[in-house]
Amino acid sequence: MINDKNSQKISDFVQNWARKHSIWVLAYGTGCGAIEIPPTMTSRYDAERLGVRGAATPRQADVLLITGYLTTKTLKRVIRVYEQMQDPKYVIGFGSCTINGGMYYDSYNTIKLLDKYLPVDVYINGCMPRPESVLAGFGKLQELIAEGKANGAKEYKENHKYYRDNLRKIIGNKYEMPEYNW
Amino acid sequence: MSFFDLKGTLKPLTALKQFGKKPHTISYPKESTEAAERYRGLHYNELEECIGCGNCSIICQNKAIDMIHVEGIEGSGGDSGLRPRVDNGRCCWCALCVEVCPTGSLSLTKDYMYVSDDADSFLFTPGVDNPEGKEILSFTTSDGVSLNTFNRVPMPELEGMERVKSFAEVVLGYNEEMALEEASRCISCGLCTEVCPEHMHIPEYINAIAAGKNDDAVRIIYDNNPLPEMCGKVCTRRCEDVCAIAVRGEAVAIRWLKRYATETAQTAEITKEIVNPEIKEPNGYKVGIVGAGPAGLTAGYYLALRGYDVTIYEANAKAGGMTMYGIPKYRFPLDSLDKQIEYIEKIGVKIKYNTKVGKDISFEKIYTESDAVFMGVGFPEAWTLGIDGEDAKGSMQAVNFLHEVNAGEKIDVGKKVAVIGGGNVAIDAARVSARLGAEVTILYRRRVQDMPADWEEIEGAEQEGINIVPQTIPVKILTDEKGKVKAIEYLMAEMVADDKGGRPKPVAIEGSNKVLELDSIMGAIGQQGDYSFLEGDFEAKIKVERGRIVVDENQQTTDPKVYAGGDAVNRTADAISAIADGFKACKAIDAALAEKR
Amino acid sequence: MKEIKAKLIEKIGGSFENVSVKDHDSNRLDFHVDTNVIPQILTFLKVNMGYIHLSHISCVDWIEDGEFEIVYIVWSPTEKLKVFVRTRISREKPLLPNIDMIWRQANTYERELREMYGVEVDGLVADKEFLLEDWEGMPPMRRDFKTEEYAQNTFWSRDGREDAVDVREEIIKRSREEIPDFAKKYSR
Amino acid sequence: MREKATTLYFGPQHPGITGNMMIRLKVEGDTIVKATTEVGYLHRAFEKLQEKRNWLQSFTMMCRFCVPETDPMEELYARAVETIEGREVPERAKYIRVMVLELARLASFMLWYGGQNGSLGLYTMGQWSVGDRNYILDLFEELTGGRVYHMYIWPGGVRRDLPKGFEQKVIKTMDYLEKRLGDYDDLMFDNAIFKKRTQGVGIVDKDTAVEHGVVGAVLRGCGIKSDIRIDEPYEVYSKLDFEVPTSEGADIWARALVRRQEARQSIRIIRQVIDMMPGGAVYNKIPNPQKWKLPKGDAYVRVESVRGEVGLYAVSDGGTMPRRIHLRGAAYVHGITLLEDVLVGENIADVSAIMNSLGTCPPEIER
Repeated sequence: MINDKNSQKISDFVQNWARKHSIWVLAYGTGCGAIEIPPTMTSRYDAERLGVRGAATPRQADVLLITGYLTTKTLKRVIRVYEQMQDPKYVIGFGSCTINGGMYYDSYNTIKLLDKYLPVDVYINGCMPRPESVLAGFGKLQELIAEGKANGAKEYKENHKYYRDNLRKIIGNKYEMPEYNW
Repeated sequence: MSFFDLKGTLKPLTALKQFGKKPHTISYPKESTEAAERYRGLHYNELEECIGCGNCSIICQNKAIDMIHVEGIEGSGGDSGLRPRVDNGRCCWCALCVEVCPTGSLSLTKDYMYVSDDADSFLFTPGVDNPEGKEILSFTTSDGVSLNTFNRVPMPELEGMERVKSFAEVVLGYNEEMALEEASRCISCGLCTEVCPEHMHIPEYINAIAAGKNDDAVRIIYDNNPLPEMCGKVCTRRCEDVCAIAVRGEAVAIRWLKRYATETAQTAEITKEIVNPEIKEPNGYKVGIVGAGPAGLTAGYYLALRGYDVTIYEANAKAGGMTMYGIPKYRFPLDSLDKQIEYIEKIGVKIKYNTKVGKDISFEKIYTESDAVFMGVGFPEAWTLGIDGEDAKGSMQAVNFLHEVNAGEKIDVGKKVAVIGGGNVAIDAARVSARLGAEVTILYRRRVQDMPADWEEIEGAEQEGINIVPQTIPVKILTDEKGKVKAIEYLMAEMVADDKGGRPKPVAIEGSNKVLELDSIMGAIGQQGDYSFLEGDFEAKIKVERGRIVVDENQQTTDPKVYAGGDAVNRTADAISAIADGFKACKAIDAALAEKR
Repeated sequence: MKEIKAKLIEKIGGSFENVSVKDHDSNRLDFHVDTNVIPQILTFLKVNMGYIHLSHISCVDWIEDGEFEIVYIVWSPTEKLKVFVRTRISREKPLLPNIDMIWRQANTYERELREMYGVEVDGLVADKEFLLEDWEGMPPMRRDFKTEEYAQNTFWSRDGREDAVDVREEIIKRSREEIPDFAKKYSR
Repeated sequence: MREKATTLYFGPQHPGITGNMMIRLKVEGDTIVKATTEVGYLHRAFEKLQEKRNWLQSFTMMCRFCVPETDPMEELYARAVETIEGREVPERAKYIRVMVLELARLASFMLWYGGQNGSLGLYTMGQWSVGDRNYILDLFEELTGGRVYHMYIWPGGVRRDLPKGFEQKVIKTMDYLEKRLGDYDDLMFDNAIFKKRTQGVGIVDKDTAVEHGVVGAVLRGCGIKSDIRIDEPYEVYSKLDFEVPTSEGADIWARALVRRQEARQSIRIIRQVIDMMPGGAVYNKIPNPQKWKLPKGDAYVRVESVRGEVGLYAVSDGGTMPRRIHLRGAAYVHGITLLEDVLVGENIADVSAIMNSLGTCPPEIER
């Protein structure tokens, strides 16, 4: 029964349904977008209605919210944080600067394309995105989870070398990155 | 403070009074607040209004806006055919692009939702990708808040009634401060260069003026126009019609800026020093040019720079053609012209004055002596009105009148003058007559707004007290017993729409005859060519159709050795087209002779 | 305000050599001084004149002159006057005296100067790295550091915008205008 | 017996830290013996980028210097440019600017209410004040077109005039907030936990304050009456009637009291400004931005933000682009050396509260 193809689907469906309704976001204010997170989480927009809530540590979190540009210095920490997170995990790119550099397209200290370093599941456009946009982003992520299409983590595992090489190109060899450990 | 603070423990419990109140949560996605009236959301572009000037892409500090070809939009004069596309991975919604849009076609909408799992999907062509955006426009620009300066720096001019006292130049010219201010209005899109027959480098020289580098401006101007001071004063300036700023405001005063730049080089010597053109070693070829008008002078100047031995044959005592003899001196003073001719002669162009081809020298001689011939003969002969009494004393052609006035002859036009026609020549003749002390009336067949003359000229004429009577058709000229003009009889006309979609036609109203008493009458309804110098074989070899010499796109006539340009060739009948013809002919002659080398 | 300024000019002029003064209309007074007297002059201002608040330290790269200009801005809450103390140091071997014993916060400014401009501060005790990490090469705030070039060479940018057309070039192409080279620098 | 010293990395990923920065704490037991800040996680080189943008383009970057309170930065830039160029600002624009600045202060206070309490585990406050802050942001949205990044105050005035009926909306919101501030008092200032956690913690005394160049509420919290709006009045502050509150305790509690008063003063100023606002233009048009040149010169302008004095040093070399834009945020002083000194001897649990109280804002430090 368990090995039956059909039941596999059902279990996936149930799992995804459950995951969809409990999205814990890592409270890591990476960029300036972090300023719209408190309004999203508090009473006006109350993201917790949708099962979105903050988590203090990477181990407990499902979603890594990249709120805007990443400096090279933050990038290293973000990758470490991402690798510490447990499966299933998703990445949301928040704001224009995660898509193509945004305002900082010619800055010497910020990365421009987030998807070169992390598998991004959903992008939210805006500078800054409104809380409604953020909620729409979470909605999109929930949709993808329910459809089983949010496979960023699997992608990262499979293309780990690609992501790590891109990271190395930016941060050089001085900075110690621990081996991927899960 | 005691260990147990009773008040401090109980007071926070007052928070409970919020319990049961209506929450101020917006339960998105079930309900959603509409963005504010001014919200800066995604872009929308009114594709029809946009002229593709690219000012939005220039102001964008994030390089988020590209100009791209959009299906279904073909550019023509005044429209580059390009439309902005926004990279939403770069945009920061500052809306500066909206504030600088000269046409006001670009705006932001209330729509802000753009969520996708595909990072490559954030390129967005406003107007094409969101045609529905028109309904939810929010952050728009109006004339009042735009960053463009829509008002031109006013040109100082002589007072209307002061002007008619003398032939002093009416337009006084910008000073440095005014020129800088006016030049800084330019958004350097370059749309103007396309409609300029000569494709002058307009944004470049305006930017040079704005940067305070007048010398560079002069050099850029002289790159393809050897008579810029003339153009700076009397050009028909089609560039200003398509100016991006002109969509919602007054065009950048391109003509006045050119005038300002050229006037900073006060004499021919200084001009030569500044322009410092590279003159090639003589290459041994000879080029003969018939007519020292704008076309001939341009061809001569650039051929001389390329090392040709150039001789221009001019029938009159002075070079310049119609710009010398057709344009009154209050518009284009003699010293300006002299300065330009002197400069061209300094480059090595030889001008033989008072040498009428066909009379003083035969065309054949020039043809055989030269390796190439350029004809810039123009339209010296006026069209006649074709009504009774036209050959009476006191009836003359405006072109001839202007010619004689400019040549320094004294003409008595009497107290009352009527000019028939609505072109620049008519206005010029009228304004000159006013300066000779006459009371002038212009009779024109169509309405004032149909007059082909520059609106500035018409306005100037009105300021000078010239009476314009539109919708009139002259019937006959009445003479007195001595055979002198006494009056003109004309009919009033009404405008009748043309069935074929052309411009409305004036149709005479029966019985509306009126008589205007006058001392002189001038016809200014057009000119034609005089090709009598083409004798013998040349009559057959050089084809003339409908009064114009036939040329190909290289200005080459049906005789491969002969080139032509100017009024005798093109219909636009303005100096800048003549200059363009001369420049094109120069390049063609150079290319043809280089092949022979 | 005038008397305060006059008094200050007299005091500073009397105590230090090579001081040039520039007065402004507002509540601002500029002194241009030699680099080596910076600590003394700032101490004098703080201790004797009541300019107890160090508002700002900034550096401007005048690459044409081959010099950095260092600006110290101090403020007196009693006299309501901003005093700018300026000095110039060479770009080749930029060396500044340390002033973090006068104001502890100056330490941060000096760290940033060292990192962003490569200005050495004599006797500064602080971590070498401040804002940047593992940075190699030219200090980034120097004007000859080309940030756009660096960003292009170091980071990726997204494909898909290659079909962009320059408006001016499109017009030139259509009208077959020929812009001479010397004019091109004025094109947009 | 001394306990063994341990190094504790506080941040950059830590829910209690204000923004993205790190403090290396050397602790013995629960007590901090040494604190070293490490910043640079948010350094995106604005000042470098602005040197490559023209005078109008770089204006759009200003609001991004400090995210919680964006308008003072725009005000600084506008005023620096106006000082260098000698550009006049219409009277109405000045009033609108003051209104916007005070609204921004108020919004920032609301965020601080949430942050300060959140750092002590009192989360209800954050739900209230951050929720109520949205009403101010709604006003901003209506006025400027953006919730967070307004890009509204620009050289020569403000970008757009007030929308119709905006004044009434502001008054209505102020009425509401005034009522809510009373509720906050019940929840926060009368709260025994808040008092116990803040009194005597994070002391910045007068001497330290002067030595560190401390500004704003932190300085007023130790009894020194200093406020740029009084000391060096800009726009129309000299015509307005408001108080600069001070407090003596020099600890977190004292600073909280100061801010509590200041929020009320902001409401008072906004009411006055709306009463006094004249008519007329709001914007003294700048020339074509492509060719807009400023004369050679420099200017240092200051503005009072919630965190204290923020200064901007702008240098023009006579060209179309700034030679140098250098922002000095209040957090630049508070967030590094002062924080390092104040944290010594404190408890680990109080680090977050002290950071909030000092107004540490990493984007402003790093720019």
